[in-house]
Amino acid sequence: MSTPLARKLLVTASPHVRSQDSTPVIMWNVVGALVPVIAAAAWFFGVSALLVIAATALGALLTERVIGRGGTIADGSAMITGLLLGLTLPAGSPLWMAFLGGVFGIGFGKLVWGGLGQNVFNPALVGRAFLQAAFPVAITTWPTPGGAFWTLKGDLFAFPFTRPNTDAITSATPLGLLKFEGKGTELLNLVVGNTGGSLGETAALVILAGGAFLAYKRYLNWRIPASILLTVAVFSTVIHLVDARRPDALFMLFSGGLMLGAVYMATDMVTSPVTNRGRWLFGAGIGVLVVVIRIWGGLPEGVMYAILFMNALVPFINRATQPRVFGTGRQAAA
Amino acid sequence: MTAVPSVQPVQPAGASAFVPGSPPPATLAADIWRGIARENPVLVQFLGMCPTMAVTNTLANGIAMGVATLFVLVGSGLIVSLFRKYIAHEVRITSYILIIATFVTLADMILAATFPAISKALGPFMPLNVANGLLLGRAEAFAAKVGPVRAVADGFGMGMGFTLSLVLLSATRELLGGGSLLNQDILGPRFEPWVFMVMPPGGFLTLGIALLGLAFIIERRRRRTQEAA
Amino acid sequence: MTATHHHGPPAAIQPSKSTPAWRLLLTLALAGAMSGWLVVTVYKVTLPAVRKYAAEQVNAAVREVLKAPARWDTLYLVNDALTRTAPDKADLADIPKTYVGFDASGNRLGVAITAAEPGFQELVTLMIGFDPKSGTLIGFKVLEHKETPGLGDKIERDTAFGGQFTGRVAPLRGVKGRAGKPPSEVQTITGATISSRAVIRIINHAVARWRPLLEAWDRGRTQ
Amino acid sequence: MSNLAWIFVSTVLVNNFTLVMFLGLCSFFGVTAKIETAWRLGLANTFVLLLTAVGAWALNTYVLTQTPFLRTIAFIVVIGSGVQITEMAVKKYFPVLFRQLGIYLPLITTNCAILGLALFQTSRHYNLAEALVFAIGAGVGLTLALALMASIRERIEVAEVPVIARRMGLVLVIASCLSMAFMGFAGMGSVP
Amino acid sequence: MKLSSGFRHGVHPREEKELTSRLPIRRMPFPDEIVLPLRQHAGNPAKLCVEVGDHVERGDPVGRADGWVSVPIHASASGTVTDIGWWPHPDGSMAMSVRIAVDRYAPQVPRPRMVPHWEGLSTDDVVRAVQDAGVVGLGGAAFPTHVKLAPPRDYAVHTLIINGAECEPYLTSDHRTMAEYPARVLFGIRVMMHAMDVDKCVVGVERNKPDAIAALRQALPSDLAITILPLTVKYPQGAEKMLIQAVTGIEVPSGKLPVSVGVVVQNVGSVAAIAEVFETGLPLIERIVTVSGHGLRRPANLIVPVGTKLRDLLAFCDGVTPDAAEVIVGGPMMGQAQANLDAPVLKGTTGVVVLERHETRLGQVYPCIHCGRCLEACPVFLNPSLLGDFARVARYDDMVDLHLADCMLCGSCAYVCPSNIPLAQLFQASKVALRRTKTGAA
Ligand SMILES: Cc1cc2nc3c(=O)[nH]c(=O)nc-3n(C[C@H](O)[C@H](O)[C@H](O)COP(=O)(O)O)c2cc1C
Ligand SMILES: Cc1cc2nc3c(=O)[nH]c(=O)nc-3n(C[C@H](O)[C@H](O)[C@H](O)COP(=O)(O)O)c2cc1C
Ligand SMILES: Cc1cc2nc3c(=O)[nH]c(=O)nc-3n(C[C@H](O)[C@H](O)[C@H](O)COP(=O)(O)O)c2cc1C
Ligand SMILES: Cc1cc2nc3c(=O)[nH]c(=O)nc-3n(C[C@H](O)[C@H](O)[C@H](O)CO)c2cc1C
Ligand code: SF4
Ligand code: SF4
Ligand code: SF4
Ligand code: SF4
Ligand code: FES
Repeated sequence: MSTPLARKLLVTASPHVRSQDSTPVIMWNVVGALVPVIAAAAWFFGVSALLVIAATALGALLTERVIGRGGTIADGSAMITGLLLGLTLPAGSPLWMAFLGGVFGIGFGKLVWGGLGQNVFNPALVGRAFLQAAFPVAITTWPTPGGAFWTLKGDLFAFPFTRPNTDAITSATPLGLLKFEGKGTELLNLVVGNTGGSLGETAALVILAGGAFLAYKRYLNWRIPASILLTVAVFSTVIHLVDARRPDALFMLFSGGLMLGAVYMATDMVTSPVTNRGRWLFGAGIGVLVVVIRIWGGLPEGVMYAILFMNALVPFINRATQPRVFGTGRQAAA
Repeated sequence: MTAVPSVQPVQPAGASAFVPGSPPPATLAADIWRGIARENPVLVQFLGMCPTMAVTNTLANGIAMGVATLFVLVGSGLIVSLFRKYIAHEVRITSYILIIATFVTLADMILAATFPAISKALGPFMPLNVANGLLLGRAEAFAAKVGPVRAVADGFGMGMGFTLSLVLLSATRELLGGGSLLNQDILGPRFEPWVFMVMPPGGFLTLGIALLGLAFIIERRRRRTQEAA
Repeated sequence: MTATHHHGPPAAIQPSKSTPAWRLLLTLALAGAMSGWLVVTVYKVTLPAVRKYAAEQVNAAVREVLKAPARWDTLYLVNDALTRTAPDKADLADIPKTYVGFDASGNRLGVAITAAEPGFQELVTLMIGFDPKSGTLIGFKVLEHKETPGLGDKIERDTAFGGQFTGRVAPLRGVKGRAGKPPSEVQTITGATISSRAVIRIINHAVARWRPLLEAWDRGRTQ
Repeated sequence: MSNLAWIFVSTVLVNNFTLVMFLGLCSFFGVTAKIETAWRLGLANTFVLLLTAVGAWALNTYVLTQTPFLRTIAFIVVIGSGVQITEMAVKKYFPVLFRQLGIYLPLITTNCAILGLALFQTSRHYNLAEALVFAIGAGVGLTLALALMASIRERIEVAEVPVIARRMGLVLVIASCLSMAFMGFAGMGSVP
Repeated sequence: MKLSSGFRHGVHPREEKELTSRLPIRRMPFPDEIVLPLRQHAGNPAKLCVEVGDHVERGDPVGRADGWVSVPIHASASGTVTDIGWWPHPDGSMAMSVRIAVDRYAPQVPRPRMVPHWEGLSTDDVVRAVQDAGVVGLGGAAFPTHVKLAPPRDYAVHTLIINGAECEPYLTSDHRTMAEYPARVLFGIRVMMHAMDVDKCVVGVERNKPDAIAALRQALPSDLAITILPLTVKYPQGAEKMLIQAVTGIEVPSGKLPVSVGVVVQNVGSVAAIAEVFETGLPLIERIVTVSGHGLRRPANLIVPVGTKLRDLLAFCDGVTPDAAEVIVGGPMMGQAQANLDAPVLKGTTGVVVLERHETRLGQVYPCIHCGRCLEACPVFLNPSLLGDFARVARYDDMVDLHLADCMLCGSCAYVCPSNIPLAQLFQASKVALRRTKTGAA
């Protein structure tokens, strides 16, 4: 009788099979889901959008390549960081700033922590928070959407480390208009995204569609966006009812970076809780902070800071919402 | 308390009295250099973090705080060392604090009289230096156990180490954060300042980067010697 | 202090019996006395310079916000009323006061007061010069602030912003874009709306608070 | 916003004692490896901060009216002995509490948050009520920062942190990120 | 009937049961050689009672029980003992084994024996008969069955649960047993209920075996309180604690045995083996094994003599495909990968699965991305992500605080982990390390 297996046998520990999803598959699917969002940004802001996003992505990928352990670009997470960072910037950002943001986000938001999976704060938002603190004027100068595709929306090619010329046509964001001038914005424009703002805050419907796809594939946990959007809606409705000058829930939901943040950034599993109860809490915390900062804070928009603040609380939340181990609770005694 | 064992270590006659528990004998240069390099108060011991972070947003503030601290270190070191035999063990901490607070107050008043603008910019952080763990630490661990010359040398070394660290941090922060040094424009009018650097997170980050750089150098040297071995 | 265990050196060099209490007290008393003497001496030496600097600061500020008065009086706010006599306190800096400025011919130009309220980050302290009769502003100066360099600190450095206050009448209203005709409108700084609004708010509150006090003072003098 | 409320919100969030004002950093970096320790240190600190607020207010109002230049010395001596007395009193009357917090009390003497509270409360001319709210805000802010730092450090203990960042480098990056997260509260209370 | 018929969490691996679920059980011919390890069950290994050169008949003992938690081992074919020595064991170690050259011309009839009449026997006699027949749990753990039949006196057993879940992918041996021999299963239950004096029995069967459920229901006797309970299809539905919760709603307390809540769980195969003892008097010398997998040419459900080498078993199924990479004894979730195909089928071998390369877990391991999927999978609500982190840095004491002891190594966490972290393996190693330090310290 011949040996049925002439080759060497594979010996691994159990379990010997695994589910289909792997980390790179998840990451690259998120990248795929971001493509329509980027396309929408390009539709509104023209080639500037593509250039800014390319610069952040380049900064992120190069840093991952140079400082990170070898071969980690292929897992796709640095690509997400780069793309998302780009989507949070205004169309007119000088490319050197965008690039620097990518370097900073990956360098100090991810690699010093040990790379993929080890960081506590969302790397894209660390990069964005750095840029906003370093260059508050340039990062809050919002070009007006529209115009020819090839028109640059600002001094994109400002020489590295020099001050950009600010002569592009800019317009305040809906939140800025509301906070500083007490003016509202037409809801239709908000939903369609035809307003001033960062590249990714202008396409709420596209973002929602991408989120629905990822939630369906279970690549993101639907509880986080659901919790954030629900909290913002309820909280702002209450405030609107108490004081009618305050914006209503629809305005709150569709203005600013809330959609992008809720769907793509708060859902980063590395920087969000691992338990479902924790995810509800995390989302609710973000929702409350967003409304508080938008209404009582000094800044017109608070999504970034809300997410970063709740990121800091994640280890805490994880501890507090640890599930009850089987056979250790009340029912166990029964 | 148990009686002191009667068998005391015999001191070699004429040699400087070496008390067990006190710092080992060293040359003056070594006493000074220790504070600057191997036991740098900021970069190695992480002492006096609050003044370090709070005042290093401009070079002038950094220098002022550094020099004032140097003055306090030397002065309090000298006094503590001179009176070390007379300060009873039980009240020594209180006495040290008193001595340090006196010198800090002096430094504060002198700064206010000579560089009022800097004094105003430092605000309460100048008197806060009293709580700087570095000062009490040197008094307790060094000055109280050695002669005045060594105490002064140590205070000078630590003060220099502190000042140099502050200069490094504040120069970086002012240069990137404002394009200038000592309020003199360096990087030109076209430079876009990184406001981040002069804000609180920039303070933490600058020190963080300094520590990362230091650790990188040390690690590389360790690898080299390992490879050589 | 009992023998502290936290800082104790090795047992070998600890004193074999504890020091008597009187010696401890004496040590501390001596140290305290010496420290006190030293501090007082240096205080006396440096005091003139410090006083001079503080006075210069105030002089410069008053001169700026009242547009170079020939002389001015200082009034102190004690028990909710203005008085010319300074209360008996070493640190007069703590006491709210107003400087009443006059021109060479003795006509009152206006009064200068200081006021502080939250800005974008921390308290913003202003000195404000205005005419208590009409509420018309003469000028203001930022004495202290912690606003963001490059943004909020424009309230101090942006001359276009600072220059538009003279002649405006409180209460002021900040508007974005070009300020309109009404004498109460002031244009805020783009990118520092919050800080500029804080300045306007501080001015409005301060004028509202001090005008009745000064009117009462005026009435008291005319009677 | 009322003055007391602003003082509280400002001290906890906008100008967080540790992350924005840079006070109490030694314990922020030194005693935050474990979360329980951080809680207790925060509690002990809040307690001493409250005592200090009252003490400093009393000194300013009744003792130092003519000699402001002796403030620093008076504060530090009073705080130092105050902590000692508190330690002894707590040890004697609340032995359980002492076992929980006692070892942190001496640490607090050389913590500049305490002296800083006294000095800031003086330079801002706070009255007693304001000083107390300031102290509570400072304590809450300090505890929040300590607890956040500790919980993050517990997590990175099992992370694959690069060698060069392992000792203190990463801790400062964390402090920087936390400080950035708190920047979102800037301007809070200054907008009507 | 209890409404709840599932547990929370768990995973849904691809079942792959259609490969064999409709194939009737066939008998495999005797191989040329039989290898019988003396350690085939939980507890003490059997004590050798033959010598090299001895001739044994089918059913003769080659090893005797060594104490209470132990059972004898019987020859599964007539032949001559050619060697007694170390031989590869399916668990990856070497074990003392008896090799028997099968007598090609023997009739393979067991010696004449008494068939005990169960109704007349006392509980103790039933238990002894079951032990003497070498019956162990056939669900995989191979725990001596007679021990479960005689629970300590201070526990009152109120329910007997028969485990017909068979939640592991590929495996269909219990399924086929229930579908083809329902009467034997029910007879075994009758004996057990009699011996243990319980009056309630529930047979839990996953819903994906409708023919088994129907067959059992059809054969249900009217005089016994036996319920057939369809269960949610989910892994690890067959794990004892999960099954008990699904059937009774009771959570077995952490660190306790099922008997502490008055429940005893027995696998259907084990019950059928008990039935056989009292039907034929034969000891446990052969069992039903599912041989399956895409890497196998002709999957089958086979009655296999215990001691048949895997090599012979696979050869009988026409061998493996060119892409076959991994041979697993047991199911793919908890089974053991084999390095040496000379290892024999044991009493506890439920199946042999051959995986092709692309089905295995080969591939890069990524860092934990804290996606939380493992927490949602873990049937005992542990935090495998954090446990994995601790295991990596050898912080075993922290793992104990996180209830490592409650981990049953079911592998659900590792199955779902997108970063391909071998969590179950890490936990197994940590348990071993902890045990070592504990015994080392004692
Ligand atoms: C955007 C979105 C919202 C959802 N909302 C809910 C919901 O509110 N409640 C719910 O039970 N399932 C909801 N689902 C379905 C879940 O994807 C999924 O069925 C559920 O998480 C199963 O969880 P379990 O395995 O813990 O039972 C939603 C799915 C998506 C994509
Ligand atoms: C890092 C940072 C610092 C800021 N500093 C200030 C400031 O000092 N003063 C201020 O009024 N606004 C400050 N802002 C607030 C924004 O610039 C805000 O959008 C602006 O006040 C709105 O004015 P605009 O509507 O004219 O652009 C800061 C924002 C950031 C991100
Ligand atoms: C994760 C896991 C899955 C299991 N799956 C099954 C199963 O599908 N069928 C089964 O009979 N036993 C299964 N078992 C074993 C049972 O927990 C239990 O040991 C067995 O049913 C007891 O019966 P026995 O002693 O007759 O084998 C499983 C155990 C574990 C830990
Ligand atoms: C659903 C999802 C959302 C993500 N969101 C972000 C994000 O907001 N920012 C980011 O830098 N990386 C994001 N990533 C990528 C990756 O998780 C992140 O870089 C890790 O934090 C790196 O350790 C996301 C990944 C997924 C799967
Ligand atoms: S002897 Fe028994 S087993 Fe062998 S063929 Fe005849 S009946 Fe079958
Ligand atoms: S997991 Fe536990 S019960 Fe299951 S086979 Fe392993 S040791 Fe036995
Ligand atoms: S192997 Fe352990 S930790 Fe993983 S799912 Fe199973 S019981 Fe939970
Ligand atoms: S499933 Fe894997 S990657 Fe996800 S949390 Fe668990 S261990 Fe981490
Ligand atoms: S210097 Fe502030 S606590 Fe040490």
